[in-house]
Amino acid sequence: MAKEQAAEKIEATENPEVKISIIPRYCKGCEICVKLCPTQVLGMDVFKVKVVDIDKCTICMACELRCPDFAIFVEKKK
Amino acid sequence: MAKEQAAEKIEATENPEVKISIIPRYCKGCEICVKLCPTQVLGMDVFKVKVVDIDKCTICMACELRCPDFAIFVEKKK
Amino acid sequence: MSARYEIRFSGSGGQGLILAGVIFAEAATIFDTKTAVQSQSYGPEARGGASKSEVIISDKTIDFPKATKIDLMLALTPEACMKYYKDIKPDGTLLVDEDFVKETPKGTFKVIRLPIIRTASEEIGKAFVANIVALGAIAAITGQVSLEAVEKAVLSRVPKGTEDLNKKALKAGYDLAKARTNG
Amino acid sequence: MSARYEIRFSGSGGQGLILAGVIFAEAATIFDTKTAVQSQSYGPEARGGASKSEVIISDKTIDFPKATKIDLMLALTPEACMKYYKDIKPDGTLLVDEDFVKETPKGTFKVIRLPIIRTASEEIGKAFVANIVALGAIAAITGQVSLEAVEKAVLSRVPKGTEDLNKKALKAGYDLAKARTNG
Amino acid sequence: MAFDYDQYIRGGKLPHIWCPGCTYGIVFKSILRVVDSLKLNRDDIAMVSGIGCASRLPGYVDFNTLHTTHGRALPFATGLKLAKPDKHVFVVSGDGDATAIGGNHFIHACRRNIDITMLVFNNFIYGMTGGQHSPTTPSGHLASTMPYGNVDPSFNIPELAKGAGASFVARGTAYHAAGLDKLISGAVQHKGFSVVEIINACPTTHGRRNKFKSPTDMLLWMKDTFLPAVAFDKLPAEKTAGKFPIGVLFKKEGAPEYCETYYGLVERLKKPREGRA
Amino acid sequence: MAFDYDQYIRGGKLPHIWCPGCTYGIVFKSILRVVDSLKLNRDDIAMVSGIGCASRLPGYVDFNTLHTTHGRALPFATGLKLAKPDKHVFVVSGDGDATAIGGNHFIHACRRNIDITMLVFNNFIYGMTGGQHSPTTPSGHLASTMPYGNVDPSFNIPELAKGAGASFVARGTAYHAAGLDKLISGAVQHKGFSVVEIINACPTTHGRRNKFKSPTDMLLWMKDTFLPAVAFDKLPAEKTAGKFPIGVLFKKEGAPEYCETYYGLVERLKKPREGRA
Amino acid sequence: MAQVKLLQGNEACAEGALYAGCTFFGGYPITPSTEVAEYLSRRLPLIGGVFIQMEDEIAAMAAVIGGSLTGRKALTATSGPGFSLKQENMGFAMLTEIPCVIVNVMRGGPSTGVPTGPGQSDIMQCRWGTHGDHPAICLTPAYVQEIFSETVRAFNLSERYRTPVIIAIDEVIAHMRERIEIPDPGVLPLINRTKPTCPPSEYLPYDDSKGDVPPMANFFEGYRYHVTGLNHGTDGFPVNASPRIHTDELRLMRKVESNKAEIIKYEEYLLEDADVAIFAYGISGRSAKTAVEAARKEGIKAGLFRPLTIWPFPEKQIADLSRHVKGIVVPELSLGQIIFEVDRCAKGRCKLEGIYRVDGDPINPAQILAKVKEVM
Amino acid sequence: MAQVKLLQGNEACAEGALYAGCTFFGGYPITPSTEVAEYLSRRLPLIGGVFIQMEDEIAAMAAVIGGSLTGRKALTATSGPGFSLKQENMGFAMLTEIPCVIVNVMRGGPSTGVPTGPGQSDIMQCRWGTHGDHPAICLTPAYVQEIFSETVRAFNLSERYRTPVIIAIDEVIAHMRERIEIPDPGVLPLINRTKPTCPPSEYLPYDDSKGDVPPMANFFEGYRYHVTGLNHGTDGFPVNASPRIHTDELRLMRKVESNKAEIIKYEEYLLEDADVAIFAYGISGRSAKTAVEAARKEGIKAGLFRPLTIWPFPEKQIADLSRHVKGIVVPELSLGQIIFEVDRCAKGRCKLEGIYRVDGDPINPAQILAKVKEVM
Ligand SMILES: Cc1ncc(C[n+]2csc(CCOP(=O)(O)OP(=O)(O)O)c2C)c(N)n1
Ligand SMILES: Cc1ncc(C[n+]2csc(CCOP(=O)(O)OP(=O)(O)O)c2C)c(N)n1
Ligand code: SF4
Ligand code: SF4
Ligand code: SF4
Ligand code: SF4
Ligand code: SF4
Ligand code: SF4
Ligand SMILES: [Mg+2]
Ligand SMILES: [Mg+2]
Repeated sequence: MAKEQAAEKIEATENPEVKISIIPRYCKGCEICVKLCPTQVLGMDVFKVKVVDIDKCTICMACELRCPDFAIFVEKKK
Repeated sequence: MAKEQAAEKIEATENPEVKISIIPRYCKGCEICVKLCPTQVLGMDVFKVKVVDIDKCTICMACELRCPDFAIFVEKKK
Repeated sequence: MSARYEIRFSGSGGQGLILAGVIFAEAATIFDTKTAVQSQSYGPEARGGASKSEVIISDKTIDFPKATKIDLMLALTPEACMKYYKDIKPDGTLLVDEDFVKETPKGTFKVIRLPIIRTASEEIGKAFVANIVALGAIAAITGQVSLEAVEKAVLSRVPKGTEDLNKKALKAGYDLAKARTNG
Repeated sequence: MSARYEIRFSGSGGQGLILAGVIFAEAATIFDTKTAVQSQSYGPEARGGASKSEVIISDKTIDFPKATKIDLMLALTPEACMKYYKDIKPDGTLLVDEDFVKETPKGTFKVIRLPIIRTASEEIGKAFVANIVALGAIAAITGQVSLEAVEKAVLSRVPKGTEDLNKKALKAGYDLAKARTNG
Repeated sequence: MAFDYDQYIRGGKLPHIWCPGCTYGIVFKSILRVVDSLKLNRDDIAMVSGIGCASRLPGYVDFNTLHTTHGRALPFATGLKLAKPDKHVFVVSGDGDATAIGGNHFIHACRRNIDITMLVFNNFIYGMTGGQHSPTTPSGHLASTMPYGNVDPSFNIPELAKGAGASFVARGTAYHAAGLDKLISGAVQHKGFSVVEIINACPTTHGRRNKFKSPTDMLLWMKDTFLPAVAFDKLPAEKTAGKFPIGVLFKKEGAPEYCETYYGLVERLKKPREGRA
Repeated sequence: MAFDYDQYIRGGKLPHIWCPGCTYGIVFKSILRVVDSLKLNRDDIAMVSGIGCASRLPGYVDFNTLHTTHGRALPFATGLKLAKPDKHVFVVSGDGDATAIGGNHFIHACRRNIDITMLVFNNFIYGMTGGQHSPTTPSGHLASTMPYGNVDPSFNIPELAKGAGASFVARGTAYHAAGLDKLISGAVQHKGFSVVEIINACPTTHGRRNKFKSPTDMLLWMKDTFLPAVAFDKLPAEKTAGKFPIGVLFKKEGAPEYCETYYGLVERLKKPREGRA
Repeated sequence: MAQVKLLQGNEACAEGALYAGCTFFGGYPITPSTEVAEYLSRRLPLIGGVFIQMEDEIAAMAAVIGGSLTGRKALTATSGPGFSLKQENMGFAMLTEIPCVIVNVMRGGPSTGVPTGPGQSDIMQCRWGTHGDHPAICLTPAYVQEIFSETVRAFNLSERYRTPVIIAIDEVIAHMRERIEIPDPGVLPLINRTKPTCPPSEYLPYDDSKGDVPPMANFFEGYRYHVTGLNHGTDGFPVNASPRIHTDELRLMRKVESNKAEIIKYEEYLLEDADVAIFAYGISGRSAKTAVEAARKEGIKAGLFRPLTIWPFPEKQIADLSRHVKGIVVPELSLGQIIFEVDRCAKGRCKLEGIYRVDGDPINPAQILAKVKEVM
Repeated sequence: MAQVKLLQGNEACAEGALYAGCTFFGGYPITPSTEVAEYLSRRLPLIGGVFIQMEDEIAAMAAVIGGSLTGRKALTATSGPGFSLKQENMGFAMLTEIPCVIVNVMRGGPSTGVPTGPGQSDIMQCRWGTHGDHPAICLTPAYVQEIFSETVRAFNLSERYRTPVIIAIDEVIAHMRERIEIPDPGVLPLINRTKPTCPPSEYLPYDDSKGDVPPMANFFEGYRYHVTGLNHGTDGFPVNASPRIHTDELRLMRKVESNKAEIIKYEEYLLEDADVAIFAYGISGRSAKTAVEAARKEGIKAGLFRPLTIWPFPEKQIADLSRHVKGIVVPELSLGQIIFEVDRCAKGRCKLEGIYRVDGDPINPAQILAKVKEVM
């Protein structure tokens, strides 16, 4: 049954090291990721999360690990 | 309400030191007193307890203490 | 319902009277060709006290399973005797242990006294087979089931190792009754 | 049932629309002389999502308490607007937040767009009083209850210390509507 | 002069219904001695029970007595106690009543620490229904529903009570009847929820099936198996197998009692506004 | 390559129903990572729950899922496990579901030591019904039925499980999500009944009422309050007040697992006569 | 001077309990009844009353009975699943004759069903839910003001007859807000259980010689008696198989049966000349009233019989009704429950049509009107 | 070759379960039902079946449902107080459509009542005991042999219709011993639940498109589906207020309603020419049969209608009966329960007289005969 429709992602890719993907339809705007990000990479776009400054990302994974809604993913490129 | 009808007792009094009272109507013949009496003072009369040899009684109270049926009482005379 | 025969086994808790009833019913309906229903009364907590077990025997299906017009009642204790005798038929039979049930209630029914418990303890040497002795006696008195059938039923129910003991008890009861009722 | 006037407050979970409904009903029936019934829909677990609160106002006792022919519906989110607009009367009114509800469904009903949330956040400085702003606007548009009654009701419900804030919000909403609907 | 039990027993109720050799009667007497020694007023005592042989006890004592549904004695008792916090409330319950169907109420009463004296008559079996295994039946023992020997692990009642937060936990036995008086007396005097597990013997449905020749043998088994905590604690580990301590096993001082906390709140609220939400 | 949660989530079920900032989603992800790391076959997994927000989890996972009645998940799960002892059975339950109405089933599952993995989502409140106090609500906290501050003492879930005889007891938090994976993984691999209390946050019905400004604040509170057992044990007594240990708190080795004992009996009985009563 | 408030049905129920003198609430939360508990958790501590949230509904019911036994008027509130769990202890209160009031806010479906949707499908369970023969009194108010006053009446009946009384409402009216007036103390009469006047030594808790409702002593007041869920003698002690049991249980039923005139209450609306009668209670009764008005507007002679007491069932009234109308329409939020009772009493004397709805929405006036026309 | 034994009714019930293929028993002891458990505790381990005594009846019911969900045929047995406690989870099984069999051995009184005395006063609870609308099948055998065969039938109906089935007997027949013949395997037909044939990806656990009883997949067999006590869609996932709920619940009722012909079973004895009919089940049915014979001996044309299926109620049959007899006599060990149903169906077409008895003894033939004469 799994995987019948994957929700569309917004991907921040402008940094060579890291890719941050956000699924707006899943994001509930709880701000957990925003507030737990040690380097203020993330911010709010009214009710949803957005990437503010990807270059500050240290790929600590705190946001992905503690997002309760499967809405944000961080990947080290290659 | 208590004490409206006291059940009749059989009292073994022939010893100057001790009196052993038995209430046959309450005795269920479990033999606990008989078997726990360290000095074989007690015995069975078919289905009920009876005093066999009161003079051996050391007034240890084991029988009274562990009779589940309020059927045997031991008293040191005055 | 002439074919209907009602037996009540009564005494005190520990005397194995429910088992006696069960064995008698088994004898009648499993090892013999009759129809039988066995039932018993449970007290609030079935702890000692007077207890009874009933067996109804018939040639046809039995619908109402309770004894109301008793053909034969066994009583091993005075309490049980007094508590349960009332349903005995005018022409019924009251079988009591002659040592333990000294007084028997008045009534037009026939009273048979047998030393059931004494036979068990003295002749067989085990007071607890009194129920089997009683079975033998009842088989003899009622003639409702063959001694063979009762014996088979007894053997199918008693613990291994006690077979001979119980056979002896049964026979003793049977003979006792035959002798006394010179049947 | 001409005297019957049905209002639905809709939006998303946290926007205080149930409270808005309660206050409006209180204004009508406690601080004013109308009869009113307020009810709300509970989701399976009332966690966020589109939510609605309904108030029915009348001069006589109200028996059936649910809104079926809506005179005015407020919608603060597009989801709520789409989910709930269908019961609006042909000649009814749909009041939406002009910033958040861009598209409105087609229908013969009248549509009024007001910057409710913006007024709350910018003019009053607290987005969470949007529900009170909306109340003022609805008082003005429907004329079902006097501004005084609504104000009394608001003050009786809001936490101490926030009275003035809410008064301002209510007035702002009222004026906003009066201005836009040049009533 | 022998102790006068009759003053606390309802007229005409003896002999009680328990079987020959059932040790419940021994405990019954201990309870009456304690009530007498503490000079409790009978009008101020309620004794509540569930269903089971042990639960028949309230019918005999001349207190306010409540024989409820199976396993539910504690919540009924909680209602009584909260409604009349100055009264003495006893609960008597069997191992099944208290820890099988009644287990939830048991742990919650422990948690609340409400001032009720809970006496658990543990005879390791469901006596009244004819000897089915209970949550305390020793493994391997025969029961009418464990014809091949009990495969269920069993509760350690004091450990369970402690884990649930009880503030007074003791264990005694019918054999150690004199010591039992002290334990029950201590439980009654403890302000808070107190549990006394009382080891009992059911010759009819447990003893017979498990090769105890007589009720006395079961009492003697208690004598060998249950040692005063002091003695038990001195035993080398390897010697403790199959032995259990008796006495006051656990006591928490100064834990707030539930009724005091609740009525404390009521008092607080009387003071104008303060602490209002 | 990011972990692919979708493979274990039923299609079209996201976003889940939990509130913004509800930490259940964090735990949900941890469970999926564990299932994946242990290479469990989804067909062999059953996830059972009672009623409550936590109990909604089974609806999302692509296993055999059973959403039962309030508090009863464990006995349903016991039926599944005994009937099919070779399968993996998870139970997810809230603090109310597991320890209020479900408390009796909880202690009996601990006693039996049946091989079920019990995950207790403790958010200190009845979330689904709108924030009434639960048996774990900290004293003094505000709840919809404790408007003047909670007067009920609370359970220590690991202590309760231990007292009831559980053979594996751990505690983790949603904040310590990575460590949680290890605890759940350990619980799944333990042969016997395993309990993991998982500290969670309910911003909607508990946080707001109790001055937590945001879900993040509640996560940070977990960070400060719950310390790895090793660290916690090193703390001087006076420093431990208001702090709690996380990690595997108690483990009993070699305690017989219930299904093994039961089916062991079945095997024994196959051998002619032996051990028959 | 009477207080005026805008309250939810559940809140009005709590206010009614307080008015009646309730000082003990034991509960366990469940949608859609929880507001009763929440409201009382704020109010009871202020008047020295007891509010306790128990570990489950079984315990809540038990605690309430315990509280009542000490003389406090006691209340519990729940919904379907919890109501099922309370059944065993409700039976205990019925047999031991301990007054108390149980509110069941009916939601949708069997099992967990639709927790936030309305239902009227526990109504037969309100009569037959616990095992064994037992008396049943169940009230079904439909308006917030009525929920208040019927809650007061529930306590009065409970104290008067020494028996639990059930209040069965549905989610719609439980959560709906309406204006209510809370009269001053003394305006509504209150009934308290009769206490014994005899000396304790002579007290028989179940003495049936002076009427069907024996005086009830409270615990801790000097009458040391025994209360048991086993069938018992007049002295309260257990009896085994005996005619006494039959006599005693007949009395329990008679407490209700022979006092129907006092217990049964209903509203008749435009029934005098009605061709079609609607039998409906709770939210369905409200819809029905609107439907009747609509029908009358169209010249259809419709009328409404709205029971406020559903158990004991108004048998006589429905029998009479069935003799005077062409048909009876029974709308209920179930798949047909109370219609069985109407059928039993109407005995086929007139047409009988049910309207069943369990999709989570109330039956609306239009549905009822349509059915009324069908029956004409 | 058939085994012949002298068994108690409870033992015959256990034998019936074993014959039907039951391999799971979850229970909690209670008089007078305990022998069912005790018997199975000896037998089940011998065949690799599961016997477990749970912590209470609620847990026992839950375990049984869990066991059944894996494909085992599962049984529980209890009496009044335990039956009340099982109600919530019984409702869960009804809504989730999980087969299982519940034996209720009826004892005396409400609450704890008379544990060792017989009763027939849970019979309405067997229909209405759990909250919400729900289907009900309940069988009432009266002879030990019949208890055996009806237990087999109970499992068959349960598997056939994916719904719990109740067997309601009384203490007398439960404890009574009679000769029974246990036929060889295969002699009595056994029914097993239909399993899905579609690939798991297409499986809809509550698909109503191909009939009212959707195929049921067992857990752990590749069909990973969701089971919930919330009202649900054909896919098994919760739905909130929606017409689907109405459709689905109607189907649940229809599973029973539209299959009455197959489910309803009864014995008619000398009814053809009867002036007076006796409607009686269980022990009362046995007494009634003796009474009929006695009446016939006296030349009174009495007959017996003895339902083996009490729920669904044989409405049509009783309606017909009421057209052909002068009167119907209903003896029951209660203060009048099933007579309400007879009344509803007889619609006053003939006299109706009840015989009620709750003193701990069964109603005897003489009592019935006397009443029959009254009615003549
Ligand atoms: C709800 C309910 N379930 C089951 C029973 C049957 N029952 C009565 S007493 C009892 C257990 C008794 O065991 P225990 O509590 O240990 O007391 P004991 O008889 O051993 O003193 C049971 C299962 C009941 N009365 N009510
Ligand atoms: C028998 C029964 N009683 C009460 C309820 C209402 N109810 C549903 S969930 C719940 C408690 C939820 O709290 P918890 O178990 O902690 O789960 P959470 O919602 O906090 O995750 C309650 C009381 C119910 N559904 N069934
Ligand atoms: S944590 Fe997840 S849900 Fe919350 S704001 Fe960030 S992305 Fe959105
Ligand atoms: S990975 Fe760490 S640094 Fe990068 S965005 Fe997430 S939290 Fe911030
Ligand atoms: S202990 Fe008591 S009951 Fe037992 S034999 Fe001795 S006196 Fe009798
Ligand atoms: S007091 Fe001691 S010595 Fe005397 S009879 Fe009793 S047990 Fe024997
Ligand atoms: S059965 Fe056991 S517990 Fe019950 S009275 Fe007899 S001996 Fe005591
Ligand atoms: S109510 Fe609380 S527990 Fe439930 S989903 Fe919302 S935050 Fe989570
Ligand atoms: Mg016990
Ligand atoms: Mg919670």
